[in-house]
Amino acid sequence: MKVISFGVLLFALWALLSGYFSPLLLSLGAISVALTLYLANRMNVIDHESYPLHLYSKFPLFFAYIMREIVIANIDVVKEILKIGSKGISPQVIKLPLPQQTDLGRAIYANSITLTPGTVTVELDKNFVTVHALTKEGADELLSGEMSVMIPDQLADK
Amino acid sequence: MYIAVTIAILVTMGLALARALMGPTVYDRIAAVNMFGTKTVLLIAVFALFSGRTDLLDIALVYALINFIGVIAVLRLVEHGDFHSNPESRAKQDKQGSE
Amino acid sequence: MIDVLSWVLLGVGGLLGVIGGIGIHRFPDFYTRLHAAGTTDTLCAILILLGLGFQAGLSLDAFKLFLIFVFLFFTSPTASHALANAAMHGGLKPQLGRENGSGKA
Amino acid sequence: MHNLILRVVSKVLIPLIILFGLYVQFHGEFGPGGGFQAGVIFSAAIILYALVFGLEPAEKIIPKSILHLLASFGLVLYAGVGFVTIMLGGNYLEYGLLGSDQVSGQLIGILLIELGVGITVASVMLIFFFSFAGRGRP
Repeated sequence: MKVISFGVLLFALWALLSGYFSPLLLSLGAISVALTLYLANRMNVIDHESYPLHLYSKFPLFFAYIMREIVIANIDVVKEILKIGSKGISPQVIKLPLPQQTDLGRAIYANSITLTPGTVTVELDKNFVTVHALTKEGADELLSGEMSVMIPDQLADK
Repeated sequence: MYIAVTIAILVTMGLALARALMGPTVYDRIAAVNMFGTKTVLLIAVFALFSGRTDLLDIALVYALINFIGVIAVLRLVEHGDFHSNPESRAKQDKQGSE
Repeated sequence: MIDVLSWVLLGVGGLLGVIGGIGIHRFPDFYTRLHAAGTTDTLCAILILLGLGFQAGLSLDAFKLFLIFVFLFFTSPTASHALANAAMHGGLKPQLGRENGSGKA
Repeated sequence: MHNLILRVVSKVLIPLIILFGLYVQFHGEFGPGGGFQAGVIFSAAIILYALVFGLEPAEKIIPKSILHLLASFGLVLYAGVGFVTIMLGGNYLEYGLLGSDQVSGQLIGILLIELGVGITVASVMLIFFFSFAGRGRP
């Protein structure tokens, strides 16, 4: 079931990439999708992590949130670089608890931390994530745990 | 305006290249090269729309891909010195290495 | 109208790129430089690709730009994390603490 | 737990990369691309897998014997198309003779030739990578 819907998705991707809808190219597309599915199956990469169907409904909200965070954090880092109205950098290494239940949730959280400039995930453990922050303010904001509730994770693993 | 963006990207690439040449540590150099690669992707995308040859966007995509895989590969080489050791055994090696 | 918006996006994106480029020369150590590189990699790329997307209109080109964006959105933080992780394991210690504008950065 | 982020992201990307490589393969005559580039992209996907999940699992996906077979098969395909055109009374690689008319013949010819190039390049790239990466393995 999962494989079939993944195949449909890949075929849609093929059609959009190609932009040609002649029977020849569509059948080549079908062969390509079949080959991709076969190899992906051999590699064992199709599972709930690579293909989080159950999380799709949560992504738009998360996406809007992360975009806003990226813009805000960017302004902060740009201020630091240009030294306009900043207190100077104060690099910190902090350890945060990791409430996410699944590997996917953990990875999304860690990547969200990295995506917002000013903080970089250094180490990811089962229960903790080590973060290098550019400023104390950035570290404090992460410690408040506001981002972690936004991560689409709760539904994972059923 | 395309010209202005192109110049801005080229200046950034120059700065990244300078860091890659100066960079005190090897990680600085890799980070700078990674940044250089991302800027190249943007440069190709800008040029594709500027010249109207939008099939170049495929190449931008390929470049993004190769850049990522290249950085991962170089990092592995720097970290392990080879490609065949098992990634999971790294924890042990780190302990030995940091002593 | 859309033209103006797309030029503004492209301009801001390019400017952010240059600022990030300055950042990787101003910041004192590897980890802080990684933040500066991260700035340009994320928002600069997003803005420029969005601006180009407005130029391309609703077409297959816009889809390809979107694909590049998705790809960068996944890979750029992953590469940053891999770099930071490798540096930490390689024994590179970050400089910590507040550095009160000593002027030498 | 090591490389968790890398693992998750690679899982998402690898199928897309493979499909993209095949797209480049079959659109050689419509845009930039063709056999060589497609072969490289395709092998890059497998190399990414090898980097993240280890060399041995990657070698299991496409066994070495099959890789060697594919590398030669691509070459045979390329040369074979050329010889078939000679058999049909034309020059080496004169595609026009392959179909009922000039245009469809050329389409078939180019597709087959690019396929041959792509298969050979992908498998030779992987053979290179596996033999270099495996050097000094106990």
